[in-house]
Amino acid sequence: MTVPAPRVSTTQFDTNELVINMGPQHPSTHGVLRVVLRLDGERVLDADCVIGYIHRGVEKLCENRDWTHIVLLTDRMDYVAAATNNLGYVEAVEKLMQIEVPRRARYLRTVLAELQRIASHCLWLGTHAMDIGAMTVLLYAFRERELVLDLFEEFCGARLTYNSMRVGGLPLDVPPGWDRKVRSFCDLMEGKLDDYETLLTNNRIWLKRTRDVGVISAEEAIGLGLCGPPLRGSGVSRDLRKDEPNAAYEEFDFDIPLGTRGDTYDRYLIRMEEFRQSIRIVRQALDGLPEGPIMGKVPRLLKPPAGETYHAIESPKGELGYFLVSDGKSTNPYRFRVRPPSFCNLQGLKRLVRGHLVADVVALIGTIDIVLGEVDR
Amino acid sequence: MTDDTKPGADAPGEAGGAVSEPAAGPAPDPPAAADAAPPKAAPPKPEPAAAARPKSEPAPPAKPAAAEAARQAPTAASAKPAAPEKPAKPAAAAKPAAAAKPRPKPKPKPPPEPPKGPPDPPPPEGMESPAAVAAVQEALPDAIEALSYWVGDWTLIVRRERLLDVLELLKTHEAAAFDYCSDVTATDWPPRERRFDLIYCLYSTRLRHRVRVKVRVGEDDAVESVTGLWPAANWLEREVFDQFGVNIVNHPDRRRILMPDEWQGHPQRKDYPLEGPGELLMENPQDWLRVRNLPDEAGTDREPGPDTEIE
Amino acid sequence: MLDTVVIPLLKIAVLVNAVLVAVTFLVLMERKVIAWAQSRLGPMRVGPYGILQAIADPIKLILKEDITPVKADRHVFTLAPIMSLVPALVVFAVVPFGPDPLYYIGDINVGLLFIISVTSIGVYGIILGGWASNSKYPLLASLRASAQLISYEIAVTMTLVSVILTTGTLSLVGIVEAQQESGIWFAFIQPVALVLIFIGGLAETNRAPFDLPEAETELTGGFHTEYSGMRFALFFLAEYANMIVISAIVVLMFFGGWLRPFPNIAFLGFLDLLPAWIWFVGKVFLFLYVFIWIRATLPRYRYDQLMSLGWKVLIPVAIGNLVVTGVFKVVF
Amino acid sequence: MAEALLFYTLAALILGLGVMVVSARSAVHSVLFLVVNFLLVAVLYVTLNAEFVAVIQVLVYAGGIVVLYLFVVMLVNLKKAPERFSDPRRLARSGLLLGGVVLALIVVVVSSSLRAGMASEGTLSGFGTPFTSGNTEQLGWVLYTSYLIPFELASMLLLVAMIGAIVLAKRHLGD
Amino acid sequence: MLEITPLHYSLLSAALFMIGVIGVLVRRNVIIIFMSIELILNAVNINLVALSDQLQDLAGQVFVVFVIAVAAAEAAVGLGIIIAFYRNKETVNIDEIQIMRW
Repeated sequence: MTVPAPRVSTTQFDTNELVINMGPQHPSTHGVLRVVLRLDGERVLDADCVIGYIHRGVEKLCENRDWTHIVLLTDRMDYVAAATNNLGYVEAVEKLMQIEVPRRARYLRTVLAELQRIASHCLWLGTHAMDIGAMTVLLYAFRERELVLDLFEEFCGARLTYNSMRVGGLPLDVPPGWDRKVRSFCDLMEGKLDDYETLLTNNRIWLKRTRDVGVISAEEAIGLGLCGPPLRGSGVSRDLRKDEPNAAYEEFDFDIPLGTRGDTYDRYLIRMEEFRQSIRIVRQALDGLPEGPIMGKVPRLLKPPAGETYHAIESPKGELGYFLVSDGKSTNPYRFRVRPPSFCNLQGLKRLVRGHLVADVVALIGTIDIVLGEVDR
Repeated sequence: MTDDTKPGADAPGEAGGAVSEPAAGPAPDPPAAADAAPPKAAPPKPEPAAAARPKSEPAPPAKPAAAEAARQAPTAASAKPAAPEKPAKPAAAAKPAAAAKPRPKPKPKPPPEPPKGPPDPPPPEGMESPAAVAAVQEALPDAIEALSYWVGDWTLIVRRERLLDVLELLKTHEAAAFDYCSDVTATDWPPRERRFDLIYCLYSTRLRHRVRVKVRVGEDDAVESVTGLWPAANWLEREVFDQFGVNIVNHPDRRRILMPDEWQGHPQRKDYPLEGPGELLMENPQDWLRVRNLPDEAGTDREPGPDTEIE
Repeated sequence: MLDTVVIPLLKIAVLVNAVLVAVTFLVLMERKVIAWAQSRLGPMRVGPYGILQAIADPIKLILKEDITPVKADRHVFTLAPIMSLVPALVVFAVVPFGPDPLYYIGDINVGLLFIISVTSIGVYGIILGGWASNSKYPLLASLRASAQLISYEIAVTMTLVSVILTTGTLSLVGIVEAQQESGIWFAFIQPVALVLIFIGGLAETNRAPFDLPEAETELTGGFHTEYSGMRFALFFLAEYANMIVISAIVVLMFFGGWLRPFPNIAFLGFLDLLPAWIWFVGKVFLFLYVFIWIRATLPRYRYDQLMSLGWKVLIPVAIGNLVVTGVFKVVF
Repeated sequence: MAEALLFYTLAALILGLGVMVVSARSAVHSVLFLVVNFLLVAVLYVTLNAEFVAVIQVLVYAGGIVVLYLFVVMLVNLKKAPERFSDPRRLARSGLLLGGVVLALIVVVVSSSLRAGMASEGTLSGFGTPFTSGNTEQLGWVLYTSYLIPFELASMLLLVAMIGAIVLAKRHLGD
Repeated sequence: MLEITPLHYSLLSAALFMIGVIGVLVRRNVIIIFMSIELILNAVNINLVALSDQLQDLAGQVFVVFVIAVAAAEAAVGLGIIIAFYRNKETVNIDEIQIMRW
C-alpha cells in the first residue's frame, strides 16, 4: 500500500511521526476496514482508508442474474438493513418497468423499512457506544434489535437476509396478529430509548467524547457527498423520504431531525430522534393499513424495456441509490450499480479525523455508521 | 423537475408529495422552461444521431464478439495440452479423466449475445425540459451531444471535451445548483467505438432535483476528474477507474480502491471473464508467471483486460 | 526462629494464595455483575451458576500456548508481567486484615509510604511489556499507561498526605486505630479525599472509565496485545490484585478497616460477633463491586481529557484539600 | 553472621548491576538494571535503619526518575543504531585509569580516617540528632527545623527544574 | 570480616562510584551517561546513610533527601535537553553533540 506520507518514519518509533494500521483486524473498525493513520504522538495527521477486503463483485454478479434473483443479492450488501436494500432495488425496477404497486404493499414496505431502520440504528448505537467504552449500551441495543429480528422472522422466516420484497409488491402478506406485535414492540421501544438516553445523552463523559468531535460544516458535508444522518447532523435538511418520497412516506406525518453543530453528538441525537420518528411512522402505517392485494400486475418473466434509471431511497445510512440499465432483450440487467451510502460517508472519514486523537478515530468511524458489506460490495 | 416525473414510476398523481420542503423546485420551472423554448429546437438535431447510433452499432459488434469467441477457444485448446502434466498437482489420484472432463464444458458456452448500445430515448415531442437542462442547452449548446428522457429521469449526454464546462455550469447556475454529486459510475458497451458511458448523478440540496450527465469515452480517452467541483467524486471516480479502467486524469489520488493495488485488469468490463482471471490463469502456469511479472500497474498505467494479456 | 521466619513465611504463603484465589473469583464476580447489569446471565456452564468458571479460566490461561513474538525482546518480554505482578503482591505485606498481629505480616511505621512506593514500581511492568512487544499499539498503550499512572500517583499521594495529617501516623494499623479512637470513619471527616483517592485509584488500576491503556476498542488490547497464556495471566492477576489493593487502602483509610460501623456506639456491639477480618474483606468486596459497577456504566475518557482531569482537577483539589486540612489542624 | 551475609549479597548484586548498567548494549536493559540496582540500594538502607530514605529511594528514584529515563529511552529509540565508540580502547583505558585513581584515593582516605579512630566503636560524639530505628518522625522534624532553608531551596530547585524541563521539551511554545 | 563496619560501606560506595565514573567516561550515549551519574549519586548516598547510622546523626539522611531532590531536578532538565536535542539532531551520541548552537 502506498501511503501518501512525505516522510514515513523509517525508524520504529520516531518522536515526530508514527504510521499505524488500524485494521483490517481491529475491534472497532466494524469489519474489515483498514485505516492507515499517520500520527504525531496521538494526534492524527492524515488517514487513508483501505477498503475492498470483502469485495465480492456484487454488481458484476447481479449483471449475470435474473432481475428477480437480484433481490437476494441486495440482502448481502448492507446486511444489517437488508429490507431497505430490497426496497431500493425493487422500487428501481418498478420505476424502470412502470409497475404500479398496490397500496397495502407500499404501506407494509414502509413498515418493514422503518423497522429495519430501528434495527440498523440499534446496531449503530450499540457499536458506537461500545467504541467509546459504554459497553452496557451495546447489550441493551442488541436486546431490542433481537425483537425486531423476531418480527422479521415471523414475517419472512429469516433474521438477517430477508429477501423480503418482490418487484411489484411483497412475497407474502403479514401473518395475522403481526401488527399487534409490532405495536407492542413500538411501545416497548419507546421506553427503552429513554433507557439509552439516560445512560448516554447527559452523561458527562459521553458529552466530552462526542461534543465538538468531527465537526463538519454544511457546505463541506455536501461537497464530500455525505448523506443520511452525517449530512443532517450538519444541518442540511435532506431526507429522501421527504424529498423524493418512495413507498408510502408521503402519506405519513413525521419530522426530520436536524443538527446544528455538525459534531458527533449531533449525529448521535439525530439518530436517537430517528428512532422515535420511525416508531411514529410505523404506528401511522399500521393504523391506516389498507386491505387489498400485495402484488401488482407483474409479468412472470421480468424483462424491463431498454433504458436506464437511477432511483434512490433513504436507507438508515443515507442515500441508497440503484442505477439500473436494461437492454430490453435479456432477463438480466445490463448494468447494475449501487450507490452505497456507507461508501460515500466513509469517504468523509479522512476529513473528519484530521487533527483528532486516535481515540476519536473510533468514535468517528462509529458516528458515520458504516457496514463494510456495503462499502466493499 | 424530477418530482413530477416520479408519478410515472410509482404513484401517479402524488407528484406534490414533496410539499413538506421548500417548494422551490417547481416554482422556477415555467419561466426557465419558457426561456428554454427557443433552443428546444436543438434537441431534434442530436436526436437522429442518437437514434442512429444504436442502429448502426449492431453490425460491428458481431466481429469483436466472434473474435472473442475465437480467442476463448484457443485458450481452452492451449490448456488442453497442458492438462496431462497438470493432474499431478490438483488431484494426485486417478482423476485425470475427470479433471479433463469439465474443461470442454466452457467451449459450448452460449454464443455471446448480440451487443447493444444504450437506447437513450429522446424526450417525447413537446415535452419541456426542466430549467436546469434548459440552462445548459442555452449556455453551451455545442457541448450537448444528446438529451434523453426516460421514466422521469433527464439525462444530458455531453461531449467529453466540454464535460467540465457543463458540470461547472450545472453546479453554479442559479436554476441548476447541483451542489451534490450523488454518484459517478460507468457502463461498458464493448462493441461501441467509445465503449464507456460515464455517468454523473447530480442532485441539488437546494432545489431538490436531479439530473444525470453522461459522457461517452473510448478506452484511452482522458476524462477530466470532477473532484475539483465535488470532492465527493474522489472515491467514486477511483472506483470507476478501478472497475472499468476509464482513464480519469487530474485525479488527486488515482489508485485502485476495491481491488488490490497489484490487480491486473478491470473486473466490471463486459469482456472480463466472469469467473475472474484465476481459473484461466491456473490452466497454464506459464501464463500465471507472465502476469505475475507484468510491470506493476498500481494505479499508474492502465492495462488492457486480462483476457488479452493471457493470449 | 519460629516467630521471625516460619510464621511470617507461612503467613506470606497463605496471603499470596488467598489473594490469587480472590482474584480468580473477582474475575468471576466481574463477569457476573456486568452480565446482570447488561441483562445477561454471564458464565453458567462450568459448575452451578458458573462458579467453577473461576477455576476454569486460570486453567485455560495456564494451558494456552505462550507465544513470544519473533521481534520481541525476549527477556524483557518475560520480565514485564512479573514486574507487574510482584509489586501488587508485595503491597499486601503491610495490609492489616485485623487488629491482631496475626492478621498482618508486618506493620511498619512508613506503611502508607511503602504502599505508594511499591505500587509506583508496578508501572515498569506496563511500560516494559509494551516496549518489549515491539509492536506499535502496545507501545502507544504503554506510553499512555505510564503517563497516566505517574500523573494520578501525584494526585493520590497528595490526597494521602491530607489523611496522614488527620491521623498523625503512616502506619496502616495506626490509621485504623485512630478511627477507632475518634469513633468515626474518616470517610466523614475527609469526604473530598475519599472521592479523590477513589478516582485516582480507578485511574491507577487502569479501570473504566480510565482504562485507556487497555482500551480494546482503540488499541486492540493495549500493552498486553502481544501477550498470551501464562504471561498474559500474570498481567491479568496484577490488574485485579491492584484493584484489591486500592479497595483495601480506601477501606483502611476511610472506612475503618476491620472496624464495624459506628465502632464506638455500644448498642451495636452485636455486630462484633462477626470476626474483624470478615468486616474488612466484606468492605473490600463492596468497593470491588463499585469498581465493576462503574465499568458497566460509564463510557471511556479520551487520553487528553484524562490527563487534564488529572492535572487540572484532581491535583489542584488535592492540594486545596491538603491546605484546608492543615489549616483545620492548626486552628483546632 | 546473617547481617554480613546480607551485606555481601547486596553489595555483590549492587556492584554487578552497576557494571551491567554501564555495559549493557541496549539502553532499555541499562535502565532495567538501574531500577533493580536502586531497589537493592533501598534494601541496603533498610539494613542501615533508614526506612524513610529507603522508601523515598524507591518512590522517587525507582518510581519516578528512572521511569523518566525509560520514557526518554523509548522516545529516542536507540535500538536501530548500536552505539559507536569513537575510539573504544583509548576511552576504556582512560576510564579504567581514572576510576582506579578515584578508587585508590577513596581507599586511602577511608583507611586513614579509620586508622584515626573513627572505626573504633559506636558513636563518635554527642553532636547531631541521635535517632532510633523508627526515625521518620525525627527526620521530618529535623527537615522542617534545622534544615528548613535548604529544604525550601531544594523545593525551589525542583520547581525551576520542572519549568525548565517543560520549556525545553515543549516543541513550540504556544502550541 | 564478618563484622560489617563503615569501611565496608565506604568500599562498596567507592566501587559503585568508580563504576559510575567509568560509565561516564566510556559510554557515548548521553542517556547512559546520565544513568552513570545517578549511580555516582547513589554511591554517595550509601556513604551518607552508612555514616549517619554509624554516627547516630540524622544529618546524613537529610542530605540523602536533598541529593535525591537534586537528582530528580537534574534528570528532569537533562532529559528535557536530550529530547530537545534529539528532535533537532536525531542523535544522542555525545560525540556528535559538540556545538553550542545550531
